[in-house]
Amino acid sequence: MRSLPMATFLLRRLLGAIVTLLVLSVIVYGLFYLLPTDPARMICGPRCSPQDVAAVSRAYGLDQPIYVQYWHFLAAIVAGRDYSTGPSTVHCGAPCFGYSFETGQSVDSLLLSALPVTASLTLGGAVLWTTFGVGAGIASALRRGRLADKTLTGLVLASTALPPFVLALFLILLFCAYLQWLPFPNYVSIGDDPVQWAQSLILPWATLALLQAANYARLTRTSVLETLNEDHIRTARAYGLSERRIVARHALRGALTPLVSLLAVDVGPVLGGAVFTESVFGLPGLGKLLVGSVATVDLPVVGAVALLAGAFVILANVAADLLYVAIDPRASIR
Amino acid sequence: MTNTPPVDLAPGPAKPAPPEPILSVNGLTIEFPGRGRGAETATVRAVDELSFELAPGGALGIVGESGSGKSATALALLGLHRGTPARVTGEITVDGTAIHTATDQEIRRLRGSRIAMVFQDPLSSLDPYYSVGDQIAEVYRAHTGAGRRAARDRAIEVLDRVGIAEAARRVDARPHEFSGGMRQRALIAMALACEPRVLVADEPTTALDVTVQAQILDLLSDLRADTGMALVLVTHDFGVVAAVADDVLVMKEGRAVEHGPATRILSRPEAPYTKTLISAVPRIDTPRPARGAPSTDVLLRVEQLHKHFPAPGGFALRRLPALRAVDGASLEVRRGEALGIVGESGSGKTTLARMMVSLLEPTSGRIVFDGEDLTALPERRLRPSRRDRQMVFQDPVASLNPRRTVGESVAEPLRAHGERDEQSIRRTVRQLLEKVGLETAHYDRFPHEFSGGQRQRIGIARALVLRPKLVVCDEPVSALDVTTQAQVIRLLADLREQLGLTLVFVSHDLAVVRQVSDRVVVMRHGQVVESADAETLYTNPRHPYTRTLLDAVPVPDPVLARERRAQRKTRALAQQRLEPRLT
Amino acid sequence: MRTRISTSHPRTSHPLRVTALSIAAVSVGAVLAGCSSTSSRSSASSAFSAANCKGGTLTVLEQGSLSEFDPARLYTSGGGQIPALFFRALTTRDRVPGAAGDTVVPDLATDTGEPSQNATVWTYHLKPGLKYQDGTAITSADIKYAVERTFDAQLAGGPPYLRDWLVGGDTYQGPYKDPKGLSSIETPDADTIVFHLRKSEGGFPYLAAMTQFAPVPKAKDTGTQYADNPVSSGPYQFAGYTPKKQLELVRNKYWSASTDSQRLACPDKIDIQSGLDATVINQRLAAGVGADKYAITTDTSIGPTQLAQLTGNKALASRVITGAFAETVYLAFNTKKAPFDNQLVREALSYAVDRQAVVNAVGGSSLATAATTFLPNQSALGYHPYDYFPAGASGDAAKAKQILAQAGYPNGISVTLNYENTDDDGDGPAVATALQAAYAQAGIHVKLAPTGTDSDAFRAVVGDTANEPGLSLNTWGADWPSGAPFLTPIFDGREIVQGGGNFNLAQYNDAAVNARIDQINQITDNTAAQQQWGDLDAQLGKLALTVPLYFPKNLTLFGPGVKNVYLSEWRGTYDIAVVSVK
Amino acid sequence: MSTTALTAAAEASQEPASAAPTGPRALWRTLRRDRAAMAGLVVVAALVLLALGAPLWTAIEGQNPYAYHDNLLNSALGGAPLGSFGGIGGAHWLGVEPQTGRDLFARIAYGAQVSLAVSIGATLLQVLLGVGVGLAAGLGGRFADALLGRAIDLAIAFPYLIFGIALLAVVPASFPRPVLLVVVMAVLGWGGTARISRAQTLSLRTRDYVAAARLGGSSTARIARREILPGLAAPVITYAALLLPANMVLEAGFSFLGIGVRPPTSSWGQILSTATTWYYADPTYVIVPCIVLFASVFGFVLLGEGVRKALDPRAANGSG
Repeated sequence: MRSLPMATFLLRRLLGAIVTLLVLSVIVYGLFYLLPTDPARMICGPRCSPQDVAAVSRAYGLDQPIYVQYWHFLAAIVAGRDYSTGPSTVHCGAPCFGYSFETGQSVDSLLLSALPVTASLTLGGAVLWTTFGVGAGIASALRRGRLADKTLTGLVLASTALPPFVLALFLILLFCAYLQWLPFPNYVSIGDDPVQWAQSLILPWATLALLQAANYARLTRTSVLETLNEDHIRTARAYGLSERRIVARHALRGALTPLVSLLAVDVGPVLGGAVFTESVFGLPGLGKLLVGSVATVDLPVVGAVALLAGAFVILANVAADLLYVAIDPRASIR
Repeated sequence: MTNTPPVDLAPGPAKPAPPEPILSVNGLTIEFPGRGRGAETATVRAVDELSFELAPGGALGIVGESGSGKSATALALLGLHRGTPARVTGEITVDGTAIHTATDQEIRRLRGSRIAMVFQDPLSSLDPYYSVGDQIAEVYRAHTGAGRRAARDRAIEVLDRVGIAEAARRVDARPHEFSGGMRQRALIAMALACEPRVLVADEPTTALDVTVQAQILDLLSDLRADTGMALVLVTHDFGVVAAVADDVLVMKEGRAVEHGPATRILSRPEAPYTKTLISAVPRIDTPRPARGAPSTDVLLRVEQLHKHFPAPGGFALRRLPALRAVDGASLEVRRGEALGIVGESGSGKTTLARMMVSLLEPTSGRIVFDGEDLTALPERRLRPSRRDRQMVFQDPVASLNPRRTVGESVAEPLRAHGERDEQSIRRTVRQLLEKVGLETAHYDRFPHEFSGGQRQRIGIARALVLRPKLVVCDEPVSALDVTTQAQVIRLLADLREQLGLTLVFVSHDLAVVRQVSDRVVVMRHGQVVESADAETLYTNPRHPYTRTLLDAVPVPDPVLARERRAQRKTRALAQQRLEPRLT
Repeated sequence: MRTRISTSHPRTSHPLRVTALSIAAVSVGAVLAGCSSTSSRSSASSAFSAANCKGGTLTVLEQGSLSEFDPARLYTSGGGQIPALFFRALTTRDRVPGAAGDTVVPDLATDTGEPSQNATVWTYHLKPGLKYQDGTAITSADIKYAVERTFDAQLAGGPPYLRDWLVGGDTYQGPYKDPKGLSSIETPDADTIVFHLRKSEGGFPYLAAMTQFAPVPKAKDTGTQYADNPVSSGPYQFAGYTPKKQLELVRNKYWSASTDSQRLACPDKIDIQSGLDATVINQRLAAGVGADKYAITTDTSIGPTQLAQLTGNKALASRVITGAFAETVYLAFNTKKAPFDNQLVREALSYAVDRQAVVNAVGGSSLATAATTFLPNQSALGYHPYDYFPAGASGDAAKAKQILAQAGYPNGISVTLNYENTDDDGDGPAVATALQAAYAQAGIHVKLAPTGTDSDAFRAVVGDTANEPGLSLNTWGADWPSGAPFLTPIFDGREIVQGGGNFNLAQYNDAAVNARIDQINQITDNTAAQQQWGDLDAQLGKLALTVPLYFPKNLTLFGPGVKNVYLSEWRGTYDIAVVSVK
Repeated sequence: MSTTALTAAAEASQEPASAAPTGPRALWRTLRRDRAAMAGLVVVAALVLLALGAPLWTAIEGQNPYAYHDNLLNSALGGAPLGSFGGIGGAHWLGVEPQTGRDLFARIAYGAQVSLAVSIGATLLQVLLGVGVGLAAGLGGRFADALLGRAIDLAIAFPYLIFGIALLAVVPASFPRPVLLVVVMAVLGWGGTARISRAQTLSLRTRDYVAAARLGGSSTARIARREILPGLAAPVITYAALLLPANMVLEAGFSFLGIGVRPPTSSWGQILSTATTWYYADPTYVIVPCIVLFASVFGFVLLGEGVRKALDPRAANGSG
């Protein structure tokens, strides 16, 4: 296997990602154009006359052909765009996703305010699910075939059978309503109060962890068992290394490497918005932003979140590849 | 397993005061519980009542075909079956420690320090995540309690000892940055780190090219001479044994068939099995019985053929230099002859073979088959000539679709060519199966029910079903045991005779090629280095590379092997190290 | 989870679903044991003293509410709940318990307006000493400017009355494009503002309570970005704002209680959290732990699933305010479309309706009252009870079949029902399905046609006269507690809007009725006017232009530490401007 | 969930060429020894029986899923069922729905039809699309592979909820909803199967037996059909077995968001989305559908896991 220089690889993946994102944005734009709802009417309110709607349509450029609107959308991302606020004009610097039809807020600021929430949710959740999943997987592998292993396997399978919205609601009911161990989730940003931040995210994290840890436990188990069967483990044994050292230093290193890539791949979509978890826990993250803006045909927001979510998935995949190459010396970039 | 340590460690014929053996094995039996269902759960006895001894500084070669239990024996010497389902009985004593009764702790202290092991595949046997030096140092520290620095110094020292140039720099390299030969050297260095009394080498050179193999074998011999450690060499190759071992133990189905000095067994084997085995070994120094006058009619001509594999990538700004797998090769195949193509790994011989049958399209150059220029023909035009050129593949496992019966696999080309008469298809295939030495009833069986040799026969049947003019065999026997190898080679020769086939025989094994070919082509770096009729090439090679290759081939003759080693040493001193560094 | 409290922000919720006025204190007795608004009021107010209520932080838990704070774009009734904390208009609703809560009182102005020329000219004078949060004085020019900027297309979203009523309002493009301004608004001096209307509008003082009449200083106007940090004229100002998520309000030191008799402004700080799930809000209010002890909500009612928690928990039940706002959920017929051009068919559907099933579908008798009139059962709107097509609790299938046969459909009839595809507003799939099941028994086969995933998408289809479906499920609420805004858009033939945005879904146009409406609008005696509206409703009811289904009710929880909580009749729940946490 | 299945299938695709062929009979033989898989199969079979026999069971019960029963509800308490345990009794085996009084057993039985039909339909279509695209990408030229590979990336990167919500809103109401759900879910979810099929095709096409078939004169289509497709079966079946429960959850999710099947058609997601708020007033109404959904999905997961183990040679090597 021959390897490509890193820069070329990155460039190639980047170009590919841009093409994918372009297609994605075209589809999102096209679909929403097909929707029966007229955004101008939504902005204008229910008691608007057709003349009012037409005026709003003009003011927001919604009377232009779809491809012109799309072009403006793209151009603003690359070069920024000037917007009239009425009395004056503001420049929205690149990458500019425009202004929400619904709140009149700059989409960039909406994204910036939603992103930390989703990031908090994702990163904390990822830490939790990785810890639990990998821990359980290792324990299961080292106790292969015993009761602990079988119990773990069963639990792992059971948790994959739970729909996220049911799981999330049950957690709230159990811990907030019945046991009252935790206050009802109410997101507080980490800058305001780290303790409350963590407290407000415990259940969302747990939800993500329960949904994902299963996968990791199973993969860890398989991977550890497989690595323990590898030749170099036999070598380590043949050279008198202690079993603990073999597991800790040689088996886990190799077994957990593929999981790092998997983690990157999994984090991508969650970063793009864990729609159900965010909805049920009322976390004002990207997923909630998305669902809300889809319902109100807030096209600038939908377009931006879709692009961002898509970008996260794609970037996560690139990151996974890079991590794989960085961690596994045998791999080369294809 | 018995709890009483053996009182008498040296049974057997009385000899004049033999030194206390460093290794003794007595009544070793290894059984693997059968896996799977119902009737298949019978235990497999891999090693059956095996006993042998090894004097300090001695060298024992354990030879056997696959499934003979030789590797299981090697693992047992280090107690490596512990913790696995394998059941080990009998007694093994290494340097005074009874492996069969020792605690895990004792065994662990023993491993790597007094008895060390080198494995077949050096790449997978090293942890890819840590540098070679780290791994050696780790072993050293585990047994000596040395400090970090001291361990690292020791690693450099042993790497230097096994001939890794610039060991101080290479010590931090990770295994994949080493070539195959260097990896095996590194593994040997790891074994040397604690100066063990016994080194067990399990097929240490099987994965290596012939020139590298020679170097590694030389290294093992040198080390043994220098350090006085005893050597157990497990191999399927009598040539390898001849190069290194003093004594030989021949195993078959878990039992020792014959045991004695190498010189005696290799020249005057007593057991019938040993005889068969040795006679099956293709000898590079034995000329092939001459055949009829060679034809001059060219069936296939290859002119200035190139095959460059592009560096992968769609949008790359700067194209990487392409991999020139075949780089301007020209040769001709004459009607009715058997042409051998020899080369080490990476020489481009397989790529060339695949281009000959149009499985790969050449980057440039011409292929003329039976008067027709095939270059750049579209697939549709190519198809008629395809049936005249067939191939036998190296891996008998991968070349048969595991999900189809062998009969169907053989019949597939007929069906693809529009044959619809079910009766006639079955008849043709059955006849062919018989012809390659199988039974007609095998038609409805699946590939996994067959042995490697049988599968290769199926592959041959499939190649013949369309009655081709040319059959290209790509390493057809290299995955097979030596006796099977001989049978398949004989089959190919017979078929060629019967059907008037033209044969191209691609192999890394110069001895095998000599057994088969009328003419031989030597390839290196994608180019034809030398091309001559077999007799000339083997007795009077002109190109230095051909000579190096021929010198490196292990011969199952200890005396000759010793001579060769001396020769190589002189040449190596002159040439420095010529091991190419693979990426 | 249904929620059913009026919200005072535009577009995302029903702007029309705003609180109305009822003259009777609590028209419907509290159903739940120990849960009457009277008892809760007395227990809450016992320890309250307006003189000594200042301090603390009030937490507000909302589902929506925080998406828009431009006074031009807000669509509120009486200035809304949260917006009223920092926007003062010319008038406002009276924040007293009981029937008076439905009346309009002066806010920035010295009175509720002086009508002249048959109520076509309205004059207001500002109180002295009014200041913005930056200390500058509030002038009548600022109010004129504020009203003018509502005409800019980029600030669209508010109610249509300014456009329809002000002279020149139909063509004016707003001060950015037309800086000359709107000549029908005069500011003879800094304290006086005069509005010239195209026709008599006795209800102008109600309109003047909307945020469109809150002053905007021209120098601070940032157009579409004004909503991010509007200049306060009320007791609180923005301290931190993330749309749809969080708003923190702190005291505006330039506000003076001496000019504002309506807002008590007790808490020092108000922390509003939005985007919460209704269940979570109610659970947090019920638990009342930590900061939630001092929490309220302005947009979330107890849902049917939580009613059981109130029974047997007197302490909790005492923390519930029960009210209703003027709103009707009804079936609308398009009388221009067969078979609904046939009054008999409309009557058959009126007879067959199972109001019990509908009420159950939206949460049962505690949360909804079966309706047989179009005007809600509040005397502030001149409620005049009638039931011309008695269906009983569960529908009169036999009678319906008989009428259908008379109408020429002896074998039943197939109709399509369009409705909003969400149950959030109480007029979605749950009600439609209940109707379908009941109608089936009367031989009326209903095909369900969910239309749009929210009210705006639904309106876009239903409000388009040319393509209006024959039968649709709708909600209608009053912009202020009066029959005028409740009946006019629905039954005035001149209100039929072509090309989208129509609410006269029957497309009913009767010159006599139109004239009657004009006549009532000239009446300046509110009580007399409401009586007339009620009679008009009773007259229209005979035509079976709609099938009234139910009037929603609110059960609103508040935290155990919140005081001075009482029902504001206008809004159908308690008022944020008067509660205290001390 | 999708990554679970992806990785599981990737595991299954690492099949050594020497493995015994895995026909349906061999698969069944292995499965029969797997107690967990058999338990899953029993649950799945029960589910299928419940769904197929819904009209029969409800006829025996004497109910139908659409009839309202105002008289069984306590209107003042939000329309909660009268009687204990959600009104469970001889007439209503699992009680009635709050606010409507419809028979819960009938709703669940008919809901099973929707859940099963949609998830099975979607899975089949996803597999069909995925295998088609994967094969085409794997066997087509460089250009086709690049293009289709990009399409696969796109399908996987697409935020499916936006697409789902938008698509479900665009299509006219007259289009049959379950069919639409199947199509939407297939359009959203074919990427995984395609990726696996493509990878497996790329790996299989380098096998010598494919080369041999080409030498034997087989056309690309014939090679795809005779040599590649059978090799895709194991990983794809494994993937599909885990995709199916995932689709079941997704269908419930769409209904939960209010964009699933339309009333009065019953669906588990719909029941769940209203049921979850009734935990206090009517726990039976929450517990029953939750158990049914959980058991069904778990049944499929167990069965899928069994299939995976049966088809995954590495699992057979003792790691399972």
